[in-house]
Amino acid sequence: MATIVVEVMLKPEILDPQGQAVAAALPRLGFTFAKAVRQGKCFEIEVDGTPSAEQLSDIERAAETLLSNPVIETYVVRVGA
Amino acid sequence: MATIVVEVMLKPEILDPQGQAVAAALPRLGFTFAKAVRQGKCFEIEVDGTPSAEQLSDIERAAETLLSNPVIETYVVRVGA
Amino acid sequence: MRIGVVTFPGSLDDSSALRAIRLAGGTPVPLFHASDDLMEVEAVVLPGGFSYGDYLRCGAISRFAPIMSSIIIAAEHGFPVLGICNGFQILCESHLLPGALTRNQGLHFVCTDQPLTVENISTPWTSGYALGQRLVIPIKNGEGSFQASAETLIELESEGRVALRYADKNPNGSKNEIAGITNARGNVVGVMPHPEQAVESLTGPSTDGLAFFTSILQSLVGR
Amino acid sequence: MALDTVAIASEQPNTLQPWRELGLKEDEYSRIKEILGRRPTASELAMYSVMWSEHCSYKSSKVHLKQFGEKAPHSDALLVGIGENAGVVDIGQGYAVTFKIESHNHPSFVEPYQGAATGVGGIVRDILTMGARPIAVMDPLRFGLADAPDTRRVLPGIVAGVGGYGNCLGLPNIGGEVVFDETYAGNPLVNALCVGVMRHEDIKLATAHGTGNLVVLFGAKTGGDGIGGVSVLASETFASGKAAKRPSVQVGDPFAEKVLIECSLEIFAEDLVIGIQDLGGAGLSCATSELASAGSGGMSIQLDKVPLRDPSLSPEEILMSESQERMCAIIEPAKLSRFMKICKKWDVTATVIGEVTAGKHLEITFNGELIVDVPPRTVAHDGPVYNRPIAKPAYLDSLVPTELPTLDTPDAIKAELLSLIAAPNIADKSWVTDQYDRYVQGNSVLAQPEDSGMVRIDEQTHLGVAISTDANARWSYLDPYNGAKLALLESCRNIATTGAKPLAVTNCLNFGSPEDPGVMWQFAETVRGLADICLEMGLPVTGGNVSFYNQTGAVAILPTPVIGVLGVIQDVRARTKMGIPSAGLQLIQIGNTGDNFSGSEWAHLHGQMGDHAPTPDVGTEVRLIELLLEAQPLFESAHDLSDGGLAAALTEATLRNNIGATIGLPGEFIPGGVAAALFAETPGRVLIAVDPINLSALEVLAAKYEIPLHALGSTGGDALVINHASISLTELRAAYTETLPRLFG
Ligand SMILES: Nc1ncnc2c1ncn2[C@@H]1O[C@H](COP(=O)(O)OP(=O)(O)O)[C@@H](O)[C@H]1O
Ligand SMILES: [Mg+2]
Repeated sequence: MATIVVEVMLKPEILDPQGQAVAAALPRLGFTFAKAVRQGKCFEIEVDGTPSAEQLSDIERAAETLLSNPVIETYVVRVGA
Repeated sequence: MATIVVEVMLKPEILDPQGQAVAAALPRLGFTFAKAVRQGKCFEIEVDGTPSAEQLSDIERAAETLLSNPVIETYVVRVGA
Repeated sequence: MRIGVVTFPGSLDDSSALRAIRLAGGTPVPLFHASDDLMEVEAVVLPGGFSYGDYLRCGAISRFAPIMSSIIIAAEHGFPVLGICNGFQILCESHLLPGALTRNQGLHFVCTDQPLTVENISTPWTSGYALGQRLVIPIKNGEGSFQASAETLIELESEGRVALRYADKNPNGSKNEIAGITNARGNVVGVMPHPEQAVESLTGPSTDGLAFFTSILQSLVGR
Repeated sequence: MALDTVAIASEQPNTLQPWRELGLKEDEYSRIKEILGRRPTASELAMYSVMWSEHCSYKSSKVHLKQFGEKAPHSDALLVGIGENAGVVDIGQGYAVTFKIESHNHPSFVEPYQGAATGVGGIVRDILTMGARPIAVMDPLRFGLADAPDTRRVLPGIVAGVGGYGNCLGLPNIGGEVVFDETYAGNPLVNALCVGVMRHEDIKLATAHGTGNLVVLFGAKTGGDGIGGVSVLASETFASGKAAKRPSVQVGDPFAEKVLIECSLEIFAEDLVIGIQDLGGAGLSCATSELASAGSGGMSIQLDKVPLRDPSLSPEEILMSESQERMCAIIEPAKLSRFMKICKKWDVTATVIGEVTAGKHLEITFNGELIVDVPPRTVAHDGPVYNRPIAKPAYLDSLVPTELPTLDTPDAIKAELLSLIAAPNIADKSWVTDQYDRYVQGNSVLAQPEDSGMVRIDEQTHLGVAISTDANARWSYLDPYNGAKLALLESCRNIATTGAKPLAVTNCLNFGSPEDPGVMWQFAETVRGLADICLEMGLPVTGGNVSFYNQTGAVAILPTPVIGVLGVIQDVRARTKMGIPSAGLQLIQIGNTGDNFSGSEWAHLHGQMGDHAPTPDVGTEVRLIELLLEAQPLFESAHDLSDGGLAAALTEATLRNNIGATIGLPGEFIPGGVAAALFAETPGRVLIAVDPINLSALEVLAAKYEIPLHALGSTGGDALVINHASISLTELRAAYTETLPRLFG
């Protein structure tokens, strides 16, 4: 069994109020490390065994059509543990 | 400049209606690869230069106290590109 | 009797909570998140809304407001606090109450007239109700599904700390139909339904919410 | 790219400019050159192109809309009329109310959630800009067929967006519409209405005067949102294949808007602004040119002072950006520090970006270089005006009358009624409206599914306002002149049914392409009808919005003039609700039923459109409204008859409190028989429940106003019984409530 992770982030030019809220809250708690924060979604998808090439291309398509909205978002697919 | 990614997922025992909705939608679109789906959040945090050990421990603390709620969530910190 | 209502950036039901206190016969006192001054109030309401836009997690950012540091200290010494909806979420994030409120099972914001039963009348906020009394009070939230670990749920149930329970239908997937809980001491209560929106028959589905506000005034008098 | 300055524009007159790509026509570009006496700079071109777009300049509609001024009835209530961000009316006791509808149609098709959310955000800022506290919103919506796959993408997103933004602002949603028709596939309509209240003395206007006064931009930082959205998107048909025409979507931040509202209201309360304008379509181009144009004319702006979210934006892009949650104020220098303090309290970014000057030009510099030097009026108000060709469309000659079954048996009555009330246009809408907070602020006296939304304005005096929005696009398709009149009359009737007196009108006119003479005819007829009916009813039009290009290929949407009527009620405690409250009451239909099946939902269910809209009977409608207002204390409930006719009204009135009714329909007296009695959509009718002891008093009043009453039957029981057809309330409820959840989850 493998876990595929799809990370969906807002495109850099799109306003990200959630990320901004986090970026504003961090220094109030004394955390000064962040220059910028963006917040996105991530999906952990479990598949049986090692994903086949066909499955991976299916996952790409699902990421593009269902999991993200290409008008405002980008995505990355990672094969995890 | 480096990007730190913090992934926050609901604990397995906590109801995840969003993940369930995705899991239900995939087969309707003809995608059959997923055995299970969970949906979480991810934060991309930009830091100046390579993060120091101290910064990394700060990030851990931020992930634990602000970015996630340990009552219902777990988190992973990854240092990206 | 001075009862405070905290306005965080993004609080929405603060004016309604102030009105409810007034209608119950108390003196409503607006408090602002950025000050740690409790203005000599004798109890405090954390109202509903979307403080800080509910970004990150509901209540996660408000919990760090200056006023909350005063409230947390006072609450640990028995000061009465009622958190309504977003206020309940803030109380959970502050660890004054256990558990957490998560995305509704149906994934939608739900605004409806919700039947409830009163399960604990020993708190200063619920003493005016009868045990098992049935209420109809609006709920309106997107993240009202109460979740907690199995041990916490056992603890809440065995200690009788469930204050309100959804009747007829569970609107959001809350564990054990929990709509409101109290801390062990009973002074801190969090509820998802909005009693401040059920204080006038003209504008609410009932006046069933008013007793939250008359209860606290009675309890303070009797102290 | 090098900065295109005024100096360069003068020196290099022959530089090729992308005016065509920006949506300008050749003659429009020539006119700009004529106005300036040189070619425009890139920034000036950007400004003119957005401000002269259909969306901002009303170039196709202006010649028609001026009828609202020409035919305007005299109204003592009108404090601010058409031309400002929103009109303002006096409702007595020193209170003024402002309300307006706007469309956000195309963006909501592209990105349903954000499109709808920012639509709500935009109209709320328009209301705030007048100096008012926003107190409620409404959302008239139109979608493609309910079972079409794309509707399943578009509708949930739009509903979540309307709710997501409005709920987070703490504005109760007190009404709206959800209507399905195939012409809206690809062209969903998202119209958003906001109403606000203020004291008379607090009214603010969008004007810049007083040399030396400061121009302050406050609210969110400026990013690349919706660049070109206004000119490109709203001026041309959206063709899905042409990716380049897609706008960069605007994303809303309702939390930022909520703090902006609180911050602005505190600023207004201390009387710190001379003039104020929100940044909506065309962003800073619009706000600066409109403020300057409405004032003395002179303004200088340092564009490099604008706080940016995206530092790579060019000056043209900064001018065109439609980033949300921004406002622009004109303030006296002496009041700046107090202004800034309030902004700081609410954590709102505020920046002085310029000042009012003694000149007559709007001058904009970027890093010290002059990039815009224009007479602001030519940008904001003297845009092109088109008298577009008009032709009565051919479809009107091939309409055929309806041919519908008669209802002779109880089984037929039952089957037809159950299928009608389960039709998506009639079925229960709580799947949608339960996603909206109707309680917040604690002043919602009535909200959906009541006939109008009603909000308490004053807790001591019980003064309130009611609002209803209506459109009947099928009637407008059959007869746009009368369709507009009927929509307004229905809105007024909805207001009066709840006990309020109609006072003022706003509208949102949603149409296909103005370049199609048939569409333009529909539009012209609609405006003529609306202006006429407003004059006849003595109601001022306080503002509105026009949305063109709602069409896919050659197919335009049904002409959809959404009319909003505002009413006043002196004592909200006296309002009438639509649900039957108890058993043992008499059910009465006020008004006569005719054979009006054309455009009805029942005809639609049978695949028919029919051939004509009802002819409005304004005299009778006026007397009906007077009767409703005077007889209101005698009603236990009252419900307007509209879509779905008596059948729908009975269903809604019985299910509301789960109290049944038994009625007899004397079909032989009605043209069209029992079918008409149940399903015809004759205007001018109301279903009421009265206590038998009040009956004779009601009859006296009805006789006085010459309005017919028809006894239908009585209330009680757990079924709706119509002429031997008995439908249990359980069965009725299932049919009525299951449709939307089944379709949308
Ligand atoms: N259909 C209409 N009926 C009446 N007034 C209208 C209509 N359409 C637009 N207007 C008025 O024209 C003016 C300009 O409208 P608009 O550009 O939409 O304003 P804003 O830029 O504030 O959104 C406003 O005062 C608006 O009320
Ligand atoms: Mg405006």
